[in-house]
Amino acid sequence: MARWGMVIDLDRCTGCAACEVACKSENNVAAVSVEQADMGRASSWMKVMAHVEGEFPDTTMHFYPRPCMHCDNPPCIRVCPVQATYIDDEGIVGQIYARCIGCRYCANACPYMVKYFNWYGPEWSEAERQHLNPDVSVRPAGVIEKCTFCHHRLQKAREDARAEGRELREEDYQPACVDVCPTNAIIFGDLDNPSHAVHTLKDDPRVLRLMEDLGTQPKVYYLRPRD
Amino acid sequence: MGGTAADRGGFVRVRWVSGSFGVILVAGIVITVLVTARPSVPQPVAFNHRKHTEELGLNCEFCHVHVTKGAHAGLPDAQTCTMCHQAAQGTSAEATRVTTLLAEGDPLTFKKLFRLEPHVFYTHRRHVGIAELECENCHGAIAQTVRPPARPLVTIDMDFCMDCHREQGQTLDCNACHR
Amino acid sequence: MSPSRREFLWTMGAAAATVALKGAQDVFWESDESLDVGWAPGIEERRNSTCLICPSRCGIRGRLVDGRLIRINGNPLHPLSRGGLCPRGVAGVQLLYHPERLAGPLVRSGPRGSGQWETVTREQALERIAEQLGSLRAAGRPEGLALLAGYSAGTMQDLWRQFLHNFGSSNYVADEYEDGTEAVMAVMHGIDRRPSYDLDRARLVLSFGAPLFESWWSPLQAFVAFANPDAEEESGPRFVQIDTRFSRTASRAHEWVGVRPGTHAVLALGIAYVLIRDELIDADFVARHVAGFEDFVDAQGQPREGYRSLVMRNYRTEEVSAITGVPVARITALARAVAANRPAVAVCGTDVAFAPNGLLAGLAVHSINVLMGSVNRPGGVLFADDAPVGPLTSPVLDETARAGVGRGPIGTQRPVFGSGGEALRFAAAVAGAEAPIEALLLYYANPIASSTDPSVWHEALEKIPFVVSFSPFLDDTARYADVVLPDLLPYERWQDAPTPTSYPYPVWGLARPLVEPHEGAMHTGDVVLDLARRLGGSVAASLPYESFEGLLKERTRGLFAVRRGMTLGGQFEREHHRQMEERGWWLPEHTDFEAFWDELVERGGWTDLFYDHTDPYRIAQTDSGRIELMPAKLLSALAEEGSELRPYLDVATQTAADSTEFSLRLIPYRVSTLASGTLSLERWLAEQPGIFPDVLWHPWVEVAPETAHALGLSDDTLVWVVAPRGRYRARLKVFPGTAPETVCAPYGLRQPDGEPANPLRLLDSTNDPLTGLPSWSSTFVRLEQA
Amino acid sequence: MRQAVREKLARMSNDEQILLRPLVETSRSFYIVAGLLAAVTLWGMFAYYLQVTYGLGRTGLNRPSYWGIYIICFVFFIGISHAGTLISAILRVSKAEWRRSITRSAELITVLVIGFGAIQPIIDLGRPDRVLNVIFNAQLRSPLLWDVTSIGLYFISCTIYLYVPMLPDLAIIRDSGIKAPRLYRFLAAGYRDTPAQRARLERVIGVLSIIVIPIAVSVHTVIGWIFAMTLRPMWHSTIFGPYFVMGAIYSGIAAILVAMVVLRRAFGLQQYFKDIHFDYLGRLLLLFSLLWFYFTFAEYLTAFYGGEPGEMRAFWAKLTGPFAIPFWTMVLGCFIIPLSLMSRRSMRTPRGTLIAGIAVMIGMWLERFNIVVPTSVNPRWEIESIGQYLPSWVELSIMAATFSGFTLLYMLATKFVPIVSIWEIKEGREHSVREVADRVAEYLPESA
Repeated sequence: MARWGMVIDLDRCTGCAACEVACKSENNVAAVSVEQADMGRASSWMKVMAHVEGEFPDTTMHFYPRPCMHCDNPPCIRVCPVQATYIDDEGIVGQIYARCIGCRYCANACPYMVKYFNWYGPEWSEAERQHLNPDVSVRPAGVIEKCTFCHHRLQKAREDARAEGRELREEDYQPACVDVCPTNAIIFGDLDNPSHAVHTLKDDPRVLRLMEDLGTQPKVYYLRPRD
Repeated sequence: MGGTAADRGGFVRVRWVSGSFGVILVAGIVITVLVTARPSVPQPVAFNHRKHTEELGLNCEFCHVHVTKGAHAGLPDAQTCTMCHQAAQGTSAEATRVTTLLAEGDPLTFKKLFRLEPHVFYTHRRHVGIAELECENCHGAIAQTVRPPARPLVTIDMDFCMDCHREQGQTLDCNACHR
Repeated sequence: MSPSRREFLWTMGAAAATVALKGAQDVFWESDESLDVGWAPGIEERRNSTCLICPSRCGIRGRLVDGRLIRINGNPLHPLSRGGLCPRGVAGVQLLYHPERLAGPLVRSGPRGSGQWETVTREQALERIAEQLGSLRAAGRPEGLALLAGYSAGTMQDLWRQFLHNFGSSNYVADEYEDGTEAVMAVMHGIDRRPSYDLDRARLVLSFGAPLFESWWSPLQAFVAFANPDAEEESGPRFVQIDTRFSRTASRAHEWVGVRPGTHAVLALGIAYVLIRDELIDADFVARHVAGFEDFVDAQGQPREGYRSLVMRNYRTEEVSAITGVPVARITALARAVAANRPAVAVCGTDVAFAPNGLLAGLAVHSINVLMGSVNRPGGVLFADDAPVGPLTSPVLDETARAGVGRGPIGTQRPVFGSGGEALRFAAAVAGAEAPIEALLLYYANPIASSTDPSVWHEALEKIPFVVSFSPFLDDTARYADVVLPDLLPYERWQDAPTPTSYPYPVWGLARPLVEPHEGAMHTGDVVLDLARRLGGSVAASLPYESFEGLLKERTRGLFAVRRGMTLGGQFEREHHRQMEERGWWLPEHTDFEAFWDELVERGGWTDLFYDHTDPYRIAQTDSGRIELMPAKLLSALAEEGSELRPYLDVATQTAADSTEFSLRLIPYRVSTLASGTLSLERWLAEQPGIFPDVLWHPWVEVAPETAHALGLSDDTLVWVVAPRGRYRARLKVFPGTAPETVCAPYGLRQPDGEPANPLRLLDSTNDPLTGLPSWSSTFVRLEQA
Repeated sequence: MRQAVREKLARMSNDEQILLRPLVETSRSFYIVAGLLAAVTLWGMFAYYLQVTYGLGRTGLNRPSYWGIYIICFVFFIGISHAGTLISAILRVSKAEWRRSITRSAELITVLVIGFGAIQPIIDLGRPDRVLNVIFNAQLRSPLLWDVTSIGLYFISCTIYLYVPMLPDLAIIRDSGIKAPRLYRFLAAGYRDTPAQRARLERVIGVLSIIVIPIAVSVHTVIGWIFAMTLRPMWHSTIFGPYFVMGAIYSGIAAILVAMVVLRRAFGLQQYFKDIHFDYLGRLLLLFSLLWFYFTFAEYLTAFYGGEPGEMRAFWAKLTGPFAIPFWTMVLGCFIIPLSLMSRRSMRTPRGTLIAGIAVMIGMWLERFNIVVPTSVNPRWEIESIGQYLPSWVELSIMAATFSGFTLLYMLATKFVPIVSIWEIKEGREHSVREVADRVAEYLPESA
């Protein structure tokens, strides 16, 4: 059984945010209005966070692209009263929108703040609906949503592999953010498969996991900047 | 509240209680039916499945062209019908009507009969194209119908899917169908 | 059992509850079905094309489901972008399916700018334009037609030029992204072309304020070099960013050198000083290809100081340190790094040239490349070729056209070098009634929003009786048009998309329709061809093409015939082709043109990854045949103008605040997500225009913590940015990376209500007299709480 | 009041006359107040209608402050609910005779307030239409589900615990025939106050009062655990269970005191709510103010001493940051005011306890606020930006409606049941004086 994970090289990330937009495009994440954004209600399953240190002219800034960590021990799934969020056999933490009651307990339980709530229904104009991805649902108002490692792509890739009668290859299943990254800062694959790049990278001495001390065992690894 | 004690007291009118329970029950059924019932699906022409499949020997893919490669099987368009129905086929009034409609340039938009909830992601490609399931597994004897059914012949709900998945040893992962 | 009152009430209640519940299902939580996801039947395909959103022209691969464009991804075959893409490219789907897109051509029905329009057919719009243009020619005044064109390199530009030329007008006015390097090359190398930078093979990239990772010519080119996907172990070039602002590029470069505004060139010469002093320059290259390094005697027999003497005398590290604020040790270390990491390439950014004396500053920066011999060598500055597409039909001029062209372009005052600031000069000339322009066509230009001086444009538009916009959106300038004939959006139209000159190899990307074109819009290329047919005469004769697609295909024959290059291919194919070409081979893959064309369309373009480093004409085409460090043309031009300016002396472009009222230096910069600076259309981008600071939708300005503290302003306050020329509103963001006493202001943003929030409008009107480019870093502002 | 009723009432005992009068006699000011409260409640219902129609976006909630007023009110109301049952049960078990006149009003508070508390999380749901998923797809690891279970149990047992001791009074009303004979015939459920029935009743009450205590403790423990089970700074704390229970009882006592003062005034019950009651309850309040301080101090000291950066962000936000005003108001309301007032005997009067009670209620509401909001807006990861939370008018309206709805129902309840237990008073007069004398005699050493 695969165990999907991600390695993000902070030395390579230039903070261009292509991953953010690619994620929104892939997963039908609607932009909210100005007023809503001002209230802090914008959603971005993948979010590039900036970490600034020091004052001019000795400032440093690093960008942390932050998807769902897909923890092996996710605090969010334990608290969900209706099993709307769960971890599957391959380590992907899923969110079942059709079951979610919108209590936002998981959002509070997640120390990484990767759960987003649909305060209103998504605002897509008639024209914009044309570009919605038919593989991913459009979440209604009142439910939590989050990064799924583009799980639908895994489904498709597996389907293709099966149709062609072959094994799933590393490059078959890559989330949208990984696909688009112009500097290849995000690497994705099966952590348990020695032929996948992430398998070796996760043991790199530069590796850092966010809030590892909480015992959540995130499957998103960061490679610390070298300097 | 205190029902048994009250009965023991023998002063509560049975009619009162049973009457209101009856009303609640009826209302409940009405609500359930109204909320869950699906409207009947009208089709542009009275398509006879049996004639096309059994008698003419057309296979399903002939009209449902995407059945092995698309998410949805696809419904025939006017072009498909025109292949044969440009001239009237047979003597039935409906066949004549089809020819007339086609001549008038009616697009003959057939409507989906089997609809899944919008949060269910099903693909024919996976089930028919790859796993090679039979159509009647899910659609019942649709190929034998002589007129368009107003409602699905098989109720496809989550239990229906799950039973088969369990039997076939397929994934039971929520993400496989909901996303 | 007859129904009691109670039972009746119960029934009524149940009925009401049912209705409410049904209502709730329909209204309260919109059912997903209404959003039309999971539609039938979902047949997918992927098609390659090219992104037309910014000059970078990256390769894209569209994912189409039932003819809808669902996703835009990178095309891995494209040699420049290699499957990567920037957020703007990805957000293209929102551009295509934008709700504000015009549904069809519009003709003004009320007074100008009143917003009253009449919807017309394409035929009517074309008729109207043809009629107006025809009357110009009939009156013998074809030069009364002008075109203001945004970045449109490739066949569209050629087509417009040919159209105007044959019509009889020389008024092709460019309103594009500029960085002033064109003039630098023209002066030093005698080559009138923007330089290319071979970032992939450089070992050190010394960027002087060039926003490589943000809004440069091609951020993807820089990303690819930064990530260095070809090398297995070896890391990519070392990026050193010399910048006044702690930009995103600065933050991610391997090293950031913060300099005082306007002192980039001084630092460059300080580095040159160390290189010369420590004998680290490429003496061989300098001896063979460079003139003006040593003292010399000019044509008039006057002894002149050479570059070496000027630098050695004036740019000792201590002095440079005092001017730039960079410690002496750092300057020395930088110079040593340049020498140690050869090939090193210095990239000149807009901050350098967009200043008073910008050209001289640009020369100083580029002189590092010359000293290090990083010219026409792998990893250095190159002069690339254009893709060898076939020419347009040779023009035939009739009498009217010849007369019109003979009267030349309007606008009297042209800069000595380059063509910077052309659009604004044009507007000023029109506004000043020096030149009667009867008809103006706007092609991907929106000067009302993007210009540094919209008021001049307002005046100019007042004076022009007939204005046509081809914008697909009713943008700020299109509002003042008489006719709007919307162009097709990218992904709907055919267009060739050559990569910008910053990329060293010609890549002729092809954008092709991915989706069905919108019926209300029309490809402007087809409009031009149609207009030519309607106008008849020499105009029609010179553009005998059926459609723009046909025209493109016709020109592609040039690529087929040239016996070089390849259609886009994977990494292995690219390398194979390059090595074969290096050895003088060409692999004929297609016997007939149709097959070549089909493959070109399928793969998304053509490229030739071979660069001839032995060609001496790629080093210098000056009269002396050498790279001129003390350019003769420049010296004579300065002498002619009686200017006091001297190269390598007057390079500091910093001016001091002349009043206490306006004491903060304004540093405008271009936001990467909105690099066109004119439109903020896609909601995904408008929501998050910058990554840092984390501001959604609103324009902002950045100041240092101590500056904010001194002003008594806190983070997120709404402020007015006030300059003598005007003011605009923005959010204040306190950012520790900002230099004290400066205000970094992104441009290209809009207020949430759509009003442009453009710091460029505040710029004082100083500009470089030699290049005509406006000055950026000489404006001072103050902040007021709004 | 109709003549017939008046005559019937006149035939009854003194206690019954006083205590049953409110059932049949309603003053004009009652109508005015009830009307106002009903208006506020309707307004809140309208606000909720808007929220349901358009989504939770109508609230001031956002990311990262996912929880706000509703959850604060939830914790607060469930806390108040400890007023009743727990106190009356403890007093009953410990045979505190002075309890007799206050148990009914306290238990009534409990039952009503649990209802209003329990709907808060449902109001807070993004998809209230799916609330039954909590049952259909129950996930027993979730503290929210523990909560559903324990609140459900608590509500049922409290309702029984309210109803069963009410039976003799209901029978009295039924027998007097002063009001809605059919209703009281139904409610009294055939209770005839025979010695056998009385004995069985007393036994049931005795058992119930013991059962109710652990359930009540569990309810608020579990509510504390909702927060404590997450990894959020200042929530992830083992003290939360007992701290919440203690706080709940504290606010409960305050609520009873306020209710008693109001009832005493409104229905002229000076004979039943005597100074001694206020004195005793005041002492209890004093005790709990000290306990509150101890728990709060322990909680904050632990957080401060650990000095974990994530915790400190929330910690300083409360003590000196943007939440300093609610924090120090809370300290004032929960500690300084009740301590300084209740430590003096002269202030343990109806007026003094009213002031202290109101202060404690406000303080305890703010305590819930200080638990929910500052942690919400201060994410653990320091590069995440700090959030803001400003409740919208919809939330405030719904909160106002909850308070007014509760008060309204409480007022209405006084029109249907005697607010002081008639039979217990009667029993006190008839048996207890003797019984207590006997019992006290038992404690004492035999006189030589």
